[in-house]
Amino acid sequence: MEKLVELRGIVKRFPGVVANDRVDFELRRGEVHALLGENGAGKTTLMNILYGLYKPDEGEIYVRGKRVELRSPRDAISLGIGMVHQNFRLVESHTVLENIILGLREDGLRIDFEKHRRRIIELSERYGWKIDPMARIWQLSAGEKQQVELLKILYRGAEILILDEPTSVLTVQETRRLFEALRRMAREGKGIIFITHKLNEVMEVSDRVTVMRRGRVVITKETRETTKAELANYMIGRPIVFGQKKASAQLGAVVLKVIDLKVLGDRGYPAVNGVSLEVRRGEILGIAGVSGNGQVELAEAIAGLRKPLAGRILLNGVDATGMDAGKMIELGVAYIPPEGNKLGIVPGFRVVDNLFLKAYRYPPYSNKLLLNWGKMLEKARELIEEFGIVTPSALSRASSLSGGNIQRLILARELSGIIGGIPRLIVAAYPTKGLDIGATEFVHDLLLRYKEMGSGIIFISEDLEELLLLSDRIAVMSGGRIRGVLAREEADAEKIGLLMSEAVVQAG
Amino acid sequence: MRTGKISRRKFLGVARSAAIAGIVAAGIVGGIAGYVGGSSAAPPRTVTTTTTVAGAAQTVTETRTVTQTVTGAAEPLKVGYVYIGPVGDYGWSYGHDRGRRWADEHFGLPVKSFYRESVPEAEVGSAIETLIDEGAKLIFTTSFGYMDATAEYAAKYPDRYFVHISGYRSGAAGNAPENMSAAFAEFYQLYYLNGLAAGAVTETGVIGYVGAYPIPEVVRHINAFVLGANYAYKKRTGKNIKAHVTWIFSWVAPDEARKAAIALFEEKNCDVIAFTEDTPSVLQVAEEYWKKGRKVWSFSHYSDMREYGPNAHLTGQIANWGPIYLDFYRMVATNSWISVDIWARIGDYTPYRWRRPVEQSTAGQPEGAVYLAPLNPVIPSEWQMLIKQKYEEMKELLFEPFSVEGNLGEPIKDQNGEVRIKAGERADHDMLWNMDWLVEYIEEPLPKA
Amino acid sequence: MIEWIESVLGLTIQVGTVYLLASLGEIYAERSGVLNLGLEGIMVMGAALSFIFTLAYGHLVAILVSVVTGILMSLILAVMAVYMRLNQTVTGLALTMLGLGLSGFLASPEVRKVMLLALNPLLPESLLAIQEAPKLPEIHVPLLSGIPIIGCFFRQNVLVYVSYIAAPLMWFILFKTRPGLSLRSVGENPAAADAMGINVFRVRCVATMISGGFAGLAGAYLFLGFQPFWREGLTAGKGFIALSLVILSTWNPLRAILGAYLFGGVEVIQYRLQLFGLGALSPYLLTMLPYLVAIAALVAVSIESVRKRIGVPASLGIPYSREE
Amino acid sequence: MSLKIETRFGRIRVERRVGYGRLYSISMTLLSLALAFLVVALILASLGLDPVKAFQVIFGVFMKPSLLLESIKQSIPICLAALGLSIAFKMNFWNIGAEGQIYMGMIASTGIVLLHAYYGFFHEWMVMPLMFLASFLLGGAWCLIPGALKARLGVNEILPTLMLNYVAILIVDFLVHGPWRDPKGYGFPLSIPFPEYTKLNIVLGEPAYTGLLFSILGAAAVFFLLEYTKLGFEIKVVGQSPAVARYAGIRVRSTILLGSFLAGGLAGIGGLSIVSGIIGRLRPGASPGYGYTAIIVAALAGLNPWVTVAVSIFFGGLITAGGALQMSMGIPKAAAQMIQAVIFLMILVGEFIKRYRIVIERPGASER
Repeated sequence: MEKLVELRGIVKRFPGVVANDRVDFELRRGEVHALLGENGAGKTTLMNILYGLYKPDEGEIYVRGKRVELRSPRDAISLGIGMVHQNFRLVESHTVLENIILGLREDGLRIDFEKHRRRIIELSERYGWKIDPMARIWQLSAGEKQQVELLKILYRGAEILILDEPTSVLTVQETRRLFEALRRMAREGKGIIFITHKLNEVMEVSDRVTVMRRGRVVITKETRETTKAELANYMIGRPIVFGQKKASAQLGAVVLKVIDLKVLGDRGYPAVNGVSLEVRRGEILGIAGVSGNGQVELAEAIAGLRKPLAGRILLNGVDATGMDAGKMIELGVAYIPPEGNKLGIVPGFRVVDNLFLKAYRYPPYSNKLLLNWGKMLEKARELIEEFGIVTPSALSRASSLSGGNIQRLILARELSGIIGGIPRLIVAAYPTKGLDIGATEFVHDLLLRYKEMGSGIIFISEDLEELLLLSDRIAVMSGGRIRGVLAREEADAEKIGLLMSEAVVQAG
Repeated sequence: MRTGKISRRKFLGVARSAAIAGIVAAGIVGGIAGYVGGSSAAPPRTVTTTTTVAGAAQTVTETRTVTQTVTGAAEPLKVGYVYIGPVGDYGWSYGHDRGRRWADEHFGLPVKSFYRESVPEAEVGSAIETLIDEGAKLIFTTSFGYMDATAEYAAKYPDRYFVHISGYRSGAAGNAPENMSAAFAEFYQLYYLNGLAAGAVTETGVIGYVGAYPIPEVVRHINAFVLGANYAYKKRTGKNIKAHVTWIFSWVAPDEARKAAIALFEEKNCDVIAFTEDTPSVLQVAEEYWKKGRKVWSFSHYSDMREYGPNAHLTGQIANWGPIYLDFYRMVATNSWISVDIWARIGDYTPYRWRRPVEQSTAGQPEGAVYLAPLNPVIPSEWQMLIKQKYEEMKELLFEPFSVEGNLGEPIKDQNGEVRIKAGERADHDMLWNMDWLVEYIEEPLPKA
Repeated sequence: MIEWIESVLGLTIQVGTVYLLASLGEIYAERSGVLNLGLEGIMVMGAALSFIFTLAYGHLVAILVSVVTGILMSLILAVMAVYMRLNQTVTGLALTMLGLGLSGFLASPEVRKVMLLALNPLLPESLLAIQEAPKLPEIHVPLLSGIPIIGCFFRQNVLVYVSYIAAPLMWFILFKTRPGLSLRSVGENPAAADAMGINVFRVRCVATMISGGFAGLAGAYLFLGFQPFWREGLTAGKGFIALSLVILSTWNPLRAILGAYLFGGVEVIQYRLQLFGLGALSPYLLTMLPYLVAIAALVAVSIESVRKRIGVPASLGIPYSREE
Repeated sequence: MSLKIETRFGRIRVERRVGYGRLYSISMTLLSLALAFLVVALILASLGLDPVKAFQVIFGVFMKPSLLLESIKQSIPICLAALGLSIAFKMNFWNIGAEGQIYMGMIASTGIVLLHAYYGFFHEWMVMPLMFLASFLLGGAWCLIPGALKARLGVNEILPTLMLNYVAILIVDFLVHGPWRDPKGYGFPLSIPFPEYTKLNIVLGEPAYTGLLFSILGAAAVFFLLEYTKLGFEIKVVGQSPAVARYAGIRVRSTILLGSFLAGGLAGIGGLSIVSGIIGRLRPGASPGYGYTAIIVAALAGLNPWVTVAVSIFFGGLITAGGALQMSMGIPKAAAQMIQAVIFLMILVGEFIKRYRIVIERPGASER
């Protein structure tokens, strides 16, 4: 079969990280090729290189056997390469038609709306979609928006389609419809690269699969010849081992009780759709699931950053529904946000400012009006020591810290008890994402220590290994709902995987 | 100044019809190159003018000898000016700068004058300080808004002399230090004469006025103008004049003046319009109507504006601040300063103070601080004679517009019919400076805000 | 009555054209995501140069020079705000200051004289010192200018006709052609446009230059087409009124026509109202009106649903960078 | 962690500079200032004027006590407004409405004087404190309008602040032409003169000293606010990232409201310093664009309150020097304005050079 794309020895370095390390990859005509890997494995970087958004530091790109140099998306588009980004790149106030023909160089200056309208309807019908070309993007559902993104590419006659985590925002039906369309496109002779970290989808739709881990390609295989378990091993890098770190589970009173919570997501539909759960003192409740299934929204609702649509949140028996972040902090909720370097710190501020980003307003660090920098600096130095934050001084800018140290800083701020003592509830969203082994260990140990000290902990992760390692119970989340809660003793990767995949099938 | 061989009008006409695009691109390139080259070679403009003593022997009297012994020829008198606007523009500040140059030229003794232009009212203090730093002995501040600051700095520097233009604070008036004088060039008499000219030529019997702000200064000008027009028109036709006023709420706003003038011309069928605005815009508009075949008239204001409307120009009021300034130069140079409150009118600062016979009248010729612009020959000769006669009479204050004599023997009434000036009365300084009523012939009420 | 309407309407068009020309360009800049606060400065430069160059070479050259200068000045803004990603507000204000200073300097009598002589050594001396230039002649369109009421639209100078053509043309380009679509997309969602291979920086740069060109043209019109008498700071805030007009027209060139004539109409009619004895209407309140209306319009378009419907440039004032 | 941003123009790449020190920052500011003066010198030289003499005149202003005092007096409203702006800009609130807020401050202080003079409200000693309070409140309220629009409705503040300038100026016009006109002022558009005890001459009877005291107090207050108070900390966090601020439990809306109020309030006191310290009554056009100059000053001072005091005195000096230049060298006022704009643009470019560095990429070579 003809090779549509071949990437040879691609290297891309970002300051401090090698995102792609001598990556080889090929795409054949007529196949759906899954590109599998955890977040941060380098999948998206690789595809951005193929789409001309980044320039590789080393390596060669061949399209249909010819060596090419891609300087911008424009070059990629002219070679028949199209990409659907994880976040839709659509102009909300424009019509479908305008979005599709944007940047198209065809006929004269004037846009022949009627011609394009007919062609768009024709094209979308071919894949069984019903799209009104004159509708405005903001009127469409997520699934329809994705169809527009695909149409944008197909309309340019692209043969090489890159889809970056296309299902993360889709309902089950929409996912199914997307897969049908993809199969059809493959039959028509196009090549499709399907970036995902969801094993089910790989098995369901792809012909071949390439697994990436830490910037390198682990293996490329025919999908038929592999299993989910095998792929999971490749993804994580070693077989899943069970709990090495046992901490006595002295369960206490209920710290957090969530009842039938519904929370609106950024895209305007409920991301959390009727979640109920309970966390006790000294308990780690792990939340497993593919990211983008409402975990972050749930965490943010508990941290007071999102107003719930419905349901209740009880903290130590106090009704905290709808309270803002400040109130939640006062009730003893510590929140470790995902992507700490974006949301968790102010890069332009000093380390001490970032350490006291929340605690500055409580005594003894301030009185009614004034800040007490002496106290803060003194405490900051202690915390830097205690949490092993590597920084020239407490007065250095946070932007000069490495990722691991930023995470330590956030942990120090959230957990050290500078805000009215040990936190009663810790909500940790992907706290080890992107960290090296040492830093990961540190986070794990820290969470276990606080568990022993009696905090209730919600631990959100995609990494089954660490979930099994730390959690007392594991709740599996998917499609905005809790699909099941397993005690650690009864939990294993297979059961969790089953719950996750069942959920995909069940989800209404 | 303007002595080109081709007349400017003619040239403009050529420019208009031929649309001189011919010189186009080459011209631009060459022009820019020429400008760059030319500008670096061009001498910097100098702001000092010095005149030799010898040339002025005729006009300067004994005081000169005193001066020479006091100040010495080597030590020129340093004079500073503060202007509210840019000197390059046509209006108020331009007029003062012309006055400065005139005074320097006519002083006859070494003088060094310098100015600061476009000084906002809040920055007049720093302007005065820099002038004093330059050694200015005498300082003129030429905007109403500078009044308080001038008084303040007069108190701070008792060894310098200050003259404030268009205000009411001076040592003479008792509300400022003794080293501060006030001066103003008053136009209302000239506006009355303008009114006579307007009444003499109007065919519709409707005249207009574009006013800057509804403040007493402008109001007395409007009233004088309308009284004059009524005098002539009623004498001509037996009917009262009709007058309309629009306000543009700005001293300098060429485009607003245009809109206001057009409204008067078209809405009320006015055919003579006077104005208080520092540009010849109203005159330009009137001239445009001439081109379209409608005979309408307007005036000069502050300087001779004939070239902006050769057909439409009737006459007008012109100020030369030079003689006023010169007077203060002399006072300082001769150490004979006394604080004064000058209100320069027709006949002031003229070498020959007495009225002349009508046939030899100087009306329409430059003299003194305020004078009449040249009269358009279109004004019937008997009315020209009347204008000249009144002009001469006003030199000796034999005639006062705001009196029964100025209104064909009738008492002057305001818009409500209230009699403001009865027989035998004349408007005094206070009445003129506080005038807040319009005469009966004006249709629109005075805006209150 | 017909005569009255013609007179008022004809003048309204003359007054409104300044705002129309200026806002047409600004609509393009803002639609691409660049707020050109240098409008006032560019306009006053256009006026000053059209004054000087008309005396030297006539109208056509003067208008061209004004437009080119406007484009060059806005290029400063484009480089600083688009490529260097400096704050657009501050840069625009600096440009306005520069324009006001430079125009006053170039048109001051001494410099003007040197410049005129260098441009055209044959100029008679009488022309070197005057403050006015010949006004653009009115062109009467045969037949059309004779129609009652409508006729006044066709007794105008050439730049007014330019604005008649430019407004619908600019609308057409913006909404019906490819470059227009690219431009709108860049202002709404530069990342989306970038992904489709559109050079965001270049589009923004060009749009800013278009706004500069039109601002230069507006300045030339203000001087040559309405009241050809030069004074320093001639524009007197008209650039900022044009800015508020852009908001009021919701970034639509066709609506800008209506808005411009509305603003123009208010200015014209207020003098007539004074003569009808309605002078009590506070002139200050009337002058405030454009600004207050613009603020109200801003509030209205910032409501999410309205914003989407109208297509308010969502990334207005936000510099774009491709972040890794 | 370093952010790298890639822009294409030709083969030149622009990189964000990371972690530069204070010394570097200061030296770059000085460098761009020097660059600005160089450009000015070139302009002057091309006009056939001697730049050396021009700079002698400019810096001579700071050597002569009387001119220095005058420069300080000019700097007070600029300084106070710029201090307010540095609060707003720290909050990422692009207030270009300081001019309008200055005017509202003038209205408020005049209002108090008139209440006292016409109706005999309050004791004499109460007038001055009340003027301060009123100008602060009204200036703040004027800035609170765009602040509230931003906090409540998400309206971008740039255009509303700009438009409200014109509204404020017209309100002053209306007042002094109408209800507040001095009955003894021969109809001229101005208020009554302020009585002696409302003048800003507490220190040594000299407005410049008193104003300098207020500038320094204002700088201290702003410094203290930003460095040592909870609100200041919150303002800075909101300015850096509203999302992080929300995460930290800061009430973003009320912070914006309070911050914009304080910013406007300081500009309002700047207005008071004009009517009470410089002019002595209210009149149209009382502030010749100090609110806009304040933007330059705040930007040039890098939002540092102490530097703001120094920079505004420097600008006060430039205003004075602009006139001195005009007299001694015959440079038109408009040219002085042009020079100010050039300095401003150069400093902006310097800001760019400070934050980014330009890497010229050799064709084919990979980075580093």
